[in-house]
Amino acid sequence: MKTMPKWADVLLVPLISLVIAFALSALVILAIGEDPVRAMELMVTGSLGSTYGWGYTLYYTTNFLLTGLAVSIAFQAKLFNIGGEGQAMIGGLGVALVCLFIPWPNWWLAMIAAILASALFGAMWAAIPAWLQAKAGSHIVITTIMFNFIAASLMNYLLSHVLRPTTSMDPATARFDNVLRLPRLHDILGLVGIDFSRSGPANIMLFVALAFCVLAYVLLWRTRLGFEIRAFGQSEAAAHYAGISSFKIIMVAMLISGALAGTMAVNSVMGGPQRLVMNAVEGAGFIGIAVALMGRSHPIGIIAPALLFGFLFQGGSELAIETSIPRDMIVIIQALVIMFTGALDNMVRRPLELLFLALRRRA
Amino acid sequence: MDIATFVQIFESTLRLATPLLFACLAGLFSERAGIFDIGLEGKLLVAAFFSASIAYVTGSAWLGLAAGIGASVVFSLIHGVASITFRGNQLISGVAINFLAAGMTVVVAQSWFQQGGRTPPLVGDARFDRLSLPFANALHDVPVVGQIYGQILNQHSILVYFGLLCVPLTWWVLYRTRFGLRLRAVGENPAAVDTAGISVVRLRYAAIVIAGVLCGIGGAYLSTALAAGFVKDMSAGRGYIALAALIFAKWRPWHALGAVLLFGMLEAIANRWPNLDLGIITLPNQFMTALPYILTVVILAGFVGKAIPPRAGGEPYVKER
Amino acid sequence: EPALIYDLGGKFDKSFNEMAYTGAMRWAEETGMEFRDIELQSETQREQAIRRFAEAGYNPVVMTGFSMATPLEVVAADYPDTTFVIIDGVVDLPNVRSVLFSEQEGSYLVGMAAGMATESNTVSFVGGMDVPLIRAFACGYAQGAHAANADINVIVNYTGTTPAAWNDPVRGSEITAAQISQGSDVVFAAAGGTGVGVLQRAVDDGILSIGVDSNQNYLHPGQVLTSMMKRVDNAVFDAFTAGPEMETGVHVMNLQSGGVGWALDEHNDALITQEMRDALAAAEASISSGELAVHDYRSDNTCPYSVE
Amino acid sequence: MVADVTGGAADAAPAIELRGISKAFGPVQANKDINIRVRKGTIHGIIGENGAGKSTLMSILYGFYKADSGEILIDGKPTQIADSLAAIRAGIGMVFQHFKLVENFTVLENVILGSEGGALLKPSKARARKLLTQLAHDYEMHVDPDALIEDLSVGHQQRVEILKALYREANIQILDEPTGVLTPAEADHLFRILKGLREQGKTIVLITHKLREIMEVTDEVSVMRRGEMVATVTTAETSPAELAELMVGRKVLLDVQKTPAQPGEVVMSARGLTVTDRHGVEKLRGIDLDIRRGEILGIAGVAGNGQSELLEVLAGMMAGTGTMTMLGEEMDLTLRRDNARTRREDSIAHVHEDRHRCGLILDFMAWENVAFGYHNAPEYQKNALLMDNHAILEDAKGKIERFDVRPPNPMLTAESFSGGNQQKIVLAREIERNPDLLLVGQPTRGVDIGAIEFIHKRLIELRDQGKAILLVSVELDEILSLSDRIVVMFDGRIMGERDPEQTNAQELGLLMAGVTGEAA
Ligand SMILES: Nc1ncnc2c1ncn2[C@@H]1O[C@H](COP(=O)(O)OP(=O)(O)OP(=O)(O)O)[C@@H](O)[C@H]1O
Ligand SMILES: Nc1ncnc2c1ncn2[C@@H]1O[C@H](COP(=O)(O)OP(=O)(O)OP(=O)(O)O)[C@@H](O)[C@H]1O
Ligand SMILES: [Mg+2]
Ligand SMILES: [Mg+2]
Repeated sequence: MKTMPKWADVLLVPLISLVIAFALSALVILAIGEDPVRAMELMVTGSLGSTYGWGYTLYYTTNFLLTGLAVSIAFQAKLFNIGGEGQAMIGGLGVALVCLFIPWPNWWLAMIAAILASALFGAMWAAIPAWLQAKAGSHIVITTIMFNFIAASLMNYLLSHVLRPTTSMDPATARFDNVLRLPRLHDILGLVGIDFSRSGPANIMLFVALAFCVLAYVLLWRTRLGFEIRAFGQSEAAAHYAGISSFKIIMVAMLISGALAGTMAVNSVMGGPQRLVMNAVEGAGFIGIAVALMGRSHPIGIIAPALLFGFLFQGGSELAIETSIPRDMIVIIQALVIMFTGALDNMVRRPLELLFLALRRRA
Repeated sequence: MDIATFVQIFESTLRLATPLLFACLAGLFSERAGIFDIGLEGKLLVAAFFSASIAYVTGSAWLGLAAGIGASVVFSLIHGVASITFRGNQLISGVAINFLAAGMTVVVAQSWFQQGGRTPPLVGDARFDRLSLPFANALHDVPVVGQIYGQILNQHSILVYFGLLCVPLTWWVLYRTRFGLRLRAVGENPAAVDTAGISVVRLRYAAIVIAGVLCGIGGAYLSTALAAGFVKDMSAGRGYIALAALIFAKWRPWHALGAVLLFGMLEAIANRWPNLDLGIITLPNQFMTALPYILTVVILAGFVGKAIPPRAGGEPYVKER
Repeated sequence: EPALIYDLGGKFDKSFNEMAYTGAMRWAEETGMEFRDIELQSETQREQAIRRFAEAGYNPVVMTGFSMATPLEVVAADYPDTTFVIIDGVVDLPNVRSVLFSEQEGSYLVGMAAGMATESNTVSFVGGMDVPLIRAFACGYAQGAHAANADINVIVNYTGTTPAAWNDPVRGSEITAAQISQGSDVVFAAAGGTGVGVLQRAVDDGILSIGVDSNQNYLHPGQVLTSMMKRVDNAVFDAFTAGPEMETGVHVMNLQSGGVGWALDEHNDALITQEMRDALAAAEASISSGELAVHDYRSDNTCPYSVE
Repeated sequence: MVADVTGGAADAAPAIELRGISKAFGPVQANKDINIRVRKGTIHGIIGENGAGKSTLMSILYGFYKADSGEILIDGKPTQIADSLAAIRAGIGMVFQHFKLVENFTVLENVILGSEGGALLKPSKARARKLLTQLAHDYEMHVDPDALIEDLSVGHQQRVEILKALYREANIQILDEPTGVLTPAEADHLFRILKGLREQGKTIVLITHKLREIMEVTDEVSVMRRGEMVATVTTAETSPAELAELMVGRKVLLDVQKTPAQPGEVVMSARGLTVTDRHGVEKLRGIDLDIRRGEILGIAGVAGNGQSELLEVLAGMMAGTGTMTMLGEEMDLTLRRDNARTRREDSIAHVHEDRHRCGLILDFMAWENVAFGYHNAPEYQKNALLMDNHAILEDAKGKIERFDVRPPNPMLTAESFSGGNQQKIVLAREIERNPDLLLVGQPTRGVDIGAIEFIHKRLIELRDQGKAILLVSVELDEILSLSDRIVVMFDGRIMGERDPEQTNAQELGLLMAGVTGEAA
């Protein structure tokens, strides 16, 4: 019998962990001689106070939705994919190739092609670690770390030697054709008469990402494959008993995970600077871990944490401009969130469990 | 290629392998005790920062070293609280520690020195000097011995020699002492250790504190001996390379030395020849950078014998569910 | 109110970006006015940073580094009423001033100094990111060294091909060590923050070094031969002073206009012999007069002076 | 150090006295206010059904778990046992139900672990080696001190555990179900050792749930039921029947009502089944087996003699060699084409012996568990893409009702049901598929007596419908009362086949020990 009701486990525990993480972050801000309240105000106004801010917040949110989803799907199969970063980088390569070398007649065809290509590339990059886990039992955490670094080197090479236009000194590809510009919230919301800043890069991929969340939910809870992924994640031995192939589940879950991480690049490459630059992923692969942990690896549950991190990211940029708090402050917050919701959750859960046990004994 | 080139490459290898060696041995202690440690990178970084700052402020490299060790041990203890006391996921805790170090060093550095996340350069005693080995000068020109002893091994920081000393020391502790026996046992089957009347928690904490100390020295070496000051992200993935080396070495001390020397040499070669022309093909710099990871993946794939981690590794010791 | 965006490497890189900061501070002190600045943390932030300042009404918006060119092209078009300045890059828009330097000329001068100071007949160069801009430094340096010493050996290395190359002192130090083992006894670092490691290694191993961008002689008094000055500070100062109504288009800052030069101060006074002073002065004069043409790598992407 | 107990007055005090011990694991109350006294120099048995709390109680005494409340007295003196070190200091040794050995250490290293006697290993090892030879000689327990544990048989591993305790000079020895992994002969040897220890004045606590062993070696016996201590009696003054009644709380009806079997055609036929594990050890060595419609074939044997592997090979969970035909169709034993799922499609159902690890997904709800393994079944699908969760739920409701699962709530997670009810969920799922062959492992392990009767009835019903059932159980009584034919396995081989009407526990016991009929 569970000692704690489900809502407490799913909502209360992450929420309390989050509060602790924020409290500690506030202490850090205090310690470096800044005002946490003002910092918070700046972050809120900078990220949520204008449609310009929202444009960036939702842009980052889109990234984190996709990487969070990627981590979640793998987590559901008890696979800790920390290779989202590398998979997204390689996904970016797919986007760039599709956008640079095929003359698309319009943006939406290009977007579909880019989604497919980035998913394919991301999945490819997840395939070897997955295969090693499934066949040789090498820990996927270790192999995905290795693959992150290999991806970084590869992209580094490609961008500085292969894809860089000869006239440019930047290790980046040329800009994509203007036709390929994804419609931004300004364009989309404009259709329904909402006035939205044209600067913010949030774009149609936000809706694609949300649709992916719903699809992932359906996949996990309404299909045989999802049933098998969840069963495998809960108990490998039981899955074997049921005739579920561990090889298949590990491969499929990781391929889906890699594909989702890859599609993140459509947002950050086609939707953002419209060319592939170094490190276009900006750590979103890792933030996906925090998002998945907070959302308890539930495709719908991750939406709120993705928004939270979108807010943190944009708020952090504003903070760096307006105060002398470096943008790295949000890396600290991110670390604390991962620590408290992921590794130290027993610290919060155990007292809560005792509390609920005591309450029930009394009842 | 002439001898001078060889000498230079090996010298450089030794310097570059040293931080890897400390981190790798740190990982070895930790993982042999059953605590996975992907936070090596973060500990190196935080130690590099605190040793450089304190060395700068006090003007003493030794005080800097102490501060680096202290900072790294604190990070180890955070990992310990999460993974030993609260039985959290060791991998997640390690990831968090790496981020914490990356963010914290820059934020604190900016707050203390206002130099965009770096410390001012270290001069004089704030930095570890290079030592001359006895008779090294006399032997400098003797063939072979001179090159190895008088040139390659000579003129390094004291921390390099200490690192080399740590290898047999680690081996001895692990295989010849009571502590080592218990440490290895707790990484294989903590219940056996527990029922033998030994505290699993204390043993594991001891292991991670040792790991913290070693990482601390490695980090201090980075910023106060190899370089002269801290710059943002200066660990530059060395903690992960050390982790790769640990797997490459299959969790054994002498093999660890071999692995870090190999990886150090790859870095030295990449520095010397950014584009290594092998006649048939030219290997770009990036390939050399990625090579340690590629080699480790190859090892993991089981092409070169299987790397079996300590059996209880990564799992918190839980008696009561 | 003007704003300034520093490239990766940061405000206090002891070279390029720090020069920009110095210029801005000089302006602030002289006018008593304020300016805004931000250090970039990542590639993807570039566009956002420019946009953020333009959106908030800062004018002019000055930025350093060739990597800003592409994002600026996009943003500048969206904010036609804001004047932008890019240093080291060219953006062909009516509201953008592009400032370029003749780095090869300054490098030529310090190359001459190196060629005269060397005793081993070997000098070296550590570049940051391997791009045409830095190759122009290298090529000017080699030309100068050869001018001083016809059969000199010039070793050239770069730290990398990405912006990370600007900020890797450990690597800079190891590359310098390799160059020293190849016989170099004067090393010129044009590598941003990486240069700190190069200069440090030069001091550790007892050879001379040459700083870049700002006057770095003070970093290791008596051990830095000289510094190749690139007056980014002047470029920023000028832009801030001229304000939003400044003249746009391409501005080239060369030796003649005081845009580049070499540093002589109390820290290296003893190192620079009278002979060097005379030779350098003569070279300066003939370059300024156009009599002596220093090859610009960027003009044809080749360097006629042999480098290793 | 061991307490000095030679004083005359102290002799009267019990070696162990536990007062008011309680222990809860989360919501499970494993021990409730337990009192027990164990007299010095005796062998004291503790019996109880699975999950009664025996191991928990003794683990508390050994300092492995911490009691929520209660007191421990050793030789009459209140003793704080905060951890195993305190227990060892108080002269207590324990051989756990699940061994606590470091697999890739040598015997010697395992023995000295924790009692090295010096910071350096070399002198400690030399000293220990001498002592170990001595002990092995004294107690006829021979093991190679330099062998790796992972290379030893279970019986030998257990010896190492006992040597560990002897090496620490424990005056009180606790053995938790030591015979579960032993053949009757090995068990007898162990009992001789225990009696020898008793002669030397040591106190021994023996946990088991086998009545025969209790009657054979103990002086006194305590009975536990559902976390409580129900009685302590002198062995000589009790009977197996009385103990059984105390254990389960009511009269036990071990007889199963059934009509004679009417075996039909052969359903499944196996020839030369062989399984080699990854260490190269043969777990099955050429098993030939036929099973017919309408019969229950019981497999008897000491745990670990290949029964588990047999079930898993037949169920498609483990690869093997040999041949297997099901209803005339050849099965692929290499598992390249087959797996547990295709076997189900071939009408083989499997009740795994470990329902927690395999039979159920503890975190899934009951209704999901009802579909588990059959989630590909056409009636559970809405269309080509989606499953029909509603249909599964309705199906689960029916099964839960027919199998009297309590509470009858399909939305509860499997974890929240008691062992017996969990087993009913598994059985409902497997039996109601109407398989031609049902493989059942330990169907009543950890299940209360009421549920046992229910489960037995269902199995016989299925047989009477003309299905074939292969039953594996370590409980001889269960085998004897349910089976229509009994096959005994030992060391991966079939030792012989018996008719349950014409055999008895003694004869089967010999076969289980590897003694063939001719030799006996
Ligand atoms: N470590 C544990 N964490 C949680 N619950 C436990 C733990 N150990 C035992 N339990 C539960 O406590 C109860 C008593 O278990 P215990 O192992 O003491 O029984 P037992 O009498 O030894 O049974 P068996 O004959 O199966 O060995 C059971 O419900 C069991 O599931
Ligand atoms: N090892 C364990 N860890 C956690 N919970 C356990 C463990 N063992 C049992 N439980 C839980 O304890 C409760 C009681 O389980 P147990 O098997 O002891 O029941 P029981 O009283 O023996 O019931 P039944 O007579 O039906 O077998 C159940 O909720 C079960 O899920
Ligand atoms: Mg037990
Ligand atoms: Mg039970």
